[in-house]
Amino acid sequence: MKKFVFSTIAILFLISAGRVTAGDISVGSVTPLTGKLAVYGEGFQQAMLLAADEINAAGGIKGNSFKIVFEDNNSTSKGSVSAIRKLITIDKLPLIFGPASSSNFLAVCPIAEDNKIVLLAAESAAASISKCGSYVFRVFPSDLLQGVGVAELTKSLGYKEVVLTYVNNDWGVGLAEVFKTEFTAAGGKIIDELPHAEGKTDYRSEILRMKSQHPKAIVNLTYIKEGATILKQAYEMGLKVQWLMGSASKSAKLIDLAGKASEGVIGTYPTFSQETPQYKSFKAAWEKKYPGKKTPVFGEYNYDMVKLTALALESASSNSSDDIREALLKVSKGYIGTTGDKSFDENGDVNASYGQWTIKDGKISDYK
Amino acid sequence: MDYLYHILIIALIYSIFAQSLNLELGFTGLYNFGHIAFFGIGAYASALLSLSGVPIPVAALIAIGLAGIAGAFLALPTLRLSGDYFGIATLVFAEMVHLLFLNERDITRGPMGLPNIPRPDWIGTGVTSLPLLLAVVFFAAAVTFILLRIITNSPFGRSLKVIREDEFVAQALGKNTFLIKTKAIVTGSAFAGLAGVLWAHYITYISPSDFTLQETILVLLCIVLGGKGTHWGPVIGAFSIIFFAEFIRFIPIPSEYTRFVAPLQGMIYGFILVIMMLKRPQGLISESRGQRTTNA
Amino acid sequence: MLEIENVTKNFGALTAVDNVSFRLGDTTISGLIGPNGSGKTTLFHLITGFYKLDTGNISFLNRKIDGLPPHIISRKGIVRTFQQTRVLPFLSTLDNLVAAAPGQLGENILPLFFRPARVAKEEAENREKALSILETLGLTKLRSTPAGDLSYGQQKLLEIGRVLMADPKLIILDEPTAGINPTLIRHLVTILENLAEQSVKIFLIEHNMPLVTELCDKIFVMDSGSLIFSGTPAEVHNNPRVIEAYLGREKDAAEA
Amino acid sequence: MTGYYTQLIVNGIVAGSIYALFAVGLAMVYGVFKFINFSHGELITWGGYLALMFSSPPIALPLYLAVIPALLLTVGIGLAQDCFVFRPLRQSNPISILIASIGLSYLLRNGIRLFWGSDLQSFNLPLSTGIIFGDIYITRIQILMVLSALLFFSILYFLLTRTLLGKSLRAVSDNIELSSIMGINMRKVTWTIWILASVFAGSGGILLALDTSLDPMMGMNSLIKAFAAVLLGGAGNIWGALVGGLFIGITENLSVAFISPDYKDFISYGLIFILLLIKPRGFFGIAGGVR
Repeated sequence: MKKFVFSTIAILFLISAGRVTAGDISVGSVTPLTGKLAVYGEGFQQAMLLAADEINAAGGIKGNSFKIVFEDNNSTSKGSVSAIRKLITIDKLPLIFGPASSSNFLAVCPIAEDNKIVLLAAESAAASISKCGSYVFRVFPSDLLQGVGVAELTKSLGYKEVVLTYVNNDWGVGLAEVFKTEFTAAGGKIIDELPHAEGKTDYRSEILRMKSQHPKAIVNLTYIKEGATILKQAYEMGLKVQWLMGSASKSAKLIDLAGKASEGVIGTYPTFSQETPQYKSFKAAWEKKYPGKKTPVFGEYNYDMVKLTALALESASSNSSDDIREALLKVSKGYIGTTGDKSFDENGDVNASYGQWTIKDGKISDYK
Repeated sequence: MDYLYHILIIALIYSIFAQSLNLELGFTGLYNFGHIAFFGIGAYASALLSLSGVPIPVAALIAIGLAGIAGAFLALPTLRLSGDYFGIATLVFAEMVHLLFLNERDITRGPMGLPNIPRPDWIGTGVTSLPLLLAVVFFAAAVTFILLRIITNSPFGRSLKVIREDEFVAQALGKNTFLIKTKAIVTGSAFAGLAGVLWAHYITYISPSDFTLQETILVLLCIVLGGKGTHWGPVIGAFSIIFFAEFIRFIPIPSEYTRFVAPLQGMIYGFILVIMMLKRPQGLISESRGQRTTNA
Repeated sequence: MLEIENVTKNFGALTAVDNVSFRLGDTTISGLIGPNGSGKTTLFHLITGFYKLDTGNISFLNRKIDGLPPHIISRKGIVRTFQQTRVLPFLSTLDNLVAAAPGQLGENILPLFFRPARVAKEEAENREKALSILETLGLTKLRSTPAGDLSYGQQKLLEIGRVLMADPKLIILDEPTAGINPTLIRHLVTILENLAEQSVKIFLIEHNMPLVTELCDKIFVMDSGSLIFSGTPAEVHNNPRVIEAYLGREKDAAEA
Repeated sequence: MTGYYTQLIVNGIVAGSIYALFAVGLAMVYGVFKFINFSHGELITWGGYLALMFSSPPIALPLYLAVIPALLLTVGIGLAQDCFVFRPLRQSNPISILIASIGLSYLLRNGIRLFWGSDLQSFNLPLSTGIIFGDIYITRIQILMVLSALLFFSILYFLLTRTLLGKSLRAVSDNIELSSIMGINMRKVTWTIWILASVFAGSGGILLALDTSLDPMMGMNSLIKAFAAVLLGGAGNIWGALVGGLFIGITENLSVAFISPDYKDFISYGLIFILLLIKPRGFFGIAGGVR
């Protein structure tokens, strides 16, 4: 028994010793490569790797090559905690990209804060992340902004009464709360409100319940998978309404899955112009590295996060977390990435303007 | 070192959890597939109470008590059911508890989870707290081990085994099997609650997705691998599984293949379960057959 | 001491026990015989509470016992064995016996921690008693062998020993000698006769007629769920209905 | 509003007939071998994924042809389960078998993840509005689901009551020891059970995947409902599985009208719980007892 434990520990350290080679500048990433968020995790990883490749092609950081050490978190908070502990202690990395999904992110926040490790998020939107601490940054705007965005969209389209449905997880609930407050404050009415469970294949009862309220518009704050299933099944059941959605379902995959049922959906998303040189060069690089693959959800944010990190590492006076943190704040000021202005405010949040998207002729386009 | 502390803490918490299930599954032969519910109840109760200002030791004790009471709540109606039926009832019970965590948003904050769960001041929250935390968790695991050892080596433990081997015989010998099994479940649930309490205050953030059937399967694996119905079995099982899971992180795998790691790991776990049942159902350590099992 | 009144038990359309009434008076050893499927074992299950009866009453020492759960009936002093041996295979032979001791304080959790000395003392006494029973059974050498590894006959003996351990007033034995060799049968008979001298009542199902005749003071005969006769062994041997019940079956079996 | 309830009941029947297809295989295995096969859910998932594999490039068979190799392979998995795991364990204690089936389920489910990833997959069927009866919408696939369930149960009924094989199958589930003494070919019966269970599960899986989409957890999720159906119907009882499946499907769908849909599963679980307590041996109880 004892022998077993000690030999395992010995092996652990033996292997880890040779892990980060000299001459590398490494950062860590806790990424959902498996589990229920793996659908997204792979895309995040590809986007990050794309950015890393470009950084290395441009000569790396201070002459060293740049490397991202990925740790899988199995899409759970337990996995996230294990992964970040490993990255901090074994790999001794001063900067870590945090896990997707706000609940997993919130689980690692205190650890990063306690260890004074810079933690970056590219897609975790929960409003409470702003309060995580001074070492936590995100290149993705908080829910607060997005909820307001959807409420404004609904109003601007002239809908006074809507049915609200949202995916029953941290992200969906948080977003729905903001939307509700904003929408009702502006005189809107929510006829019925129903969460739908994450990851199911049959939402017909939920749709029926929405249908029984005869709404003109349904605000559906959900992910791709759930969103596509709902759109498809609603179409089959003859529910014809205006669907209003958030940013998490803005993906070509939604159209793949839901087909013509997705036609006419309108949604909001943290906007960034696709006409900027930054975006175009990202798009070109993506197509070169991953030919035939569509750009993943939040891929641009992950890309920006890595690019911004590289800039900070380059300008940081040392490789300590505190210096990186300082540098990050400094280089972010006025930094225009693929997804727009990434200047961090005092909470480590970025601002964003919300655009509107729609699906027309099987393609995502801007709604005007 | 922090990482090692972390793994040890997790492994110790799981060893408590595994030991508590072993009392039911290994010693009493109760197929409880809903054991994670009590882990969750312990974690949530202690977290909610301490967040609302109850001193942590008090919150922890109440949480352990609540997990035990919840155990009685499960046991009283379901123990009349025979083996497989009981298994399903417990599975369903755990799913219901999970749904309550998820949907009773006014109490549990639902899927948002409970962040910033406090720790006692003398432990603190910083990195320096890890060795102390490890000491606390080790103490809890040791106490669990000793208490469960006393319980299972006693005439009570023997009657648990009598029930496991043949419930009709137990009844014919005048044992109130219902009461004894209820006691086993209440005790097991309380210790699962203890594991949950430790978990909540260690991770400091809990959400319903931490308490799913997946975890029950993991802890089942710990028991089966180590040896069910033994004292050291679940402990060894928990350490093996947790260390194995962490060990995989250190196998250098090119990033394009990392997506295969977890499925392969899952397949290995499944394979181990099957092979253990085929080749060595008693686990790494086998329960001593015969001999004298009591020394109380 | 045991009274059975108008007891009936149905399984679906099948009536396993049909309006049976009798009483076990002061007879020391009583036997229950009858062809296979005549409802003997079902009647034993009814007496010991493993089956719930449909109609009728059962009382023991003038107290109603039907409707009580098996463990309560056992605690009132009716302790049984099973038709097929049911030892506890993983437990040692000795533990099989110690486990059967009634009313152990150590079977509750709290006394383990608050009155450990008392529990230990009680356990020692039970072990003492179990060892002496093992001695009687002639199984002393096998005391730490897992009971599952004993031979069939030894397991049967162990089951009897387990019953003795439980301080019974009435022992109910379901085919105690089935499948064991003649030497062990003699051993068993001695044990049962010794017991009878200690004013423990015995009620057994047995197919071995010479043995029943030798042991029992009174015999009850069942056929197709009904009690068809009761009397001394001699009376049973000469009763035409009993002979018919047995021979009829044998004739049917021969023709089949 | 009546349209609303009728629609809910229709949806319940559709869901229920699929639960029943899953449940009947479980019930047959339970009826004869007396254990709950946790890996039954993986037969469902594998059925769906294999059909997807054969109907998409590079093989790209038309769907109605892709079903054939998919079901054959599912049957192969079912038989392999028996051959390599359950047959060697037949004499073991029940808990070993149960744990082995949990392990097998985990192994097979992660196998799906390994080959196809955790991502959601779907058959790219042309989308159309359901057929309208009054104000009830029902899609062609849903009609196919109910019809298939009817067909499968009719075939099963014929098989069990009119053929020698069916009779020996029933005899075996009454008493496995006695049957082998009576000269029933156990190997043949065992094979039949696993083939039937796999075909039912696999077809159900394919239908479910056509109706919604595929993910590695689909089998496990439906399995809990199927368990419930088996238990409600009385373990080992095939008709009970049908009634139990429909009952669960209808109840959980109807419940949405009265309570929040988040509690849809809660209601069906709660119902299982309560019914188990009232009728610990299901609707069609089988006489059990001590021997």
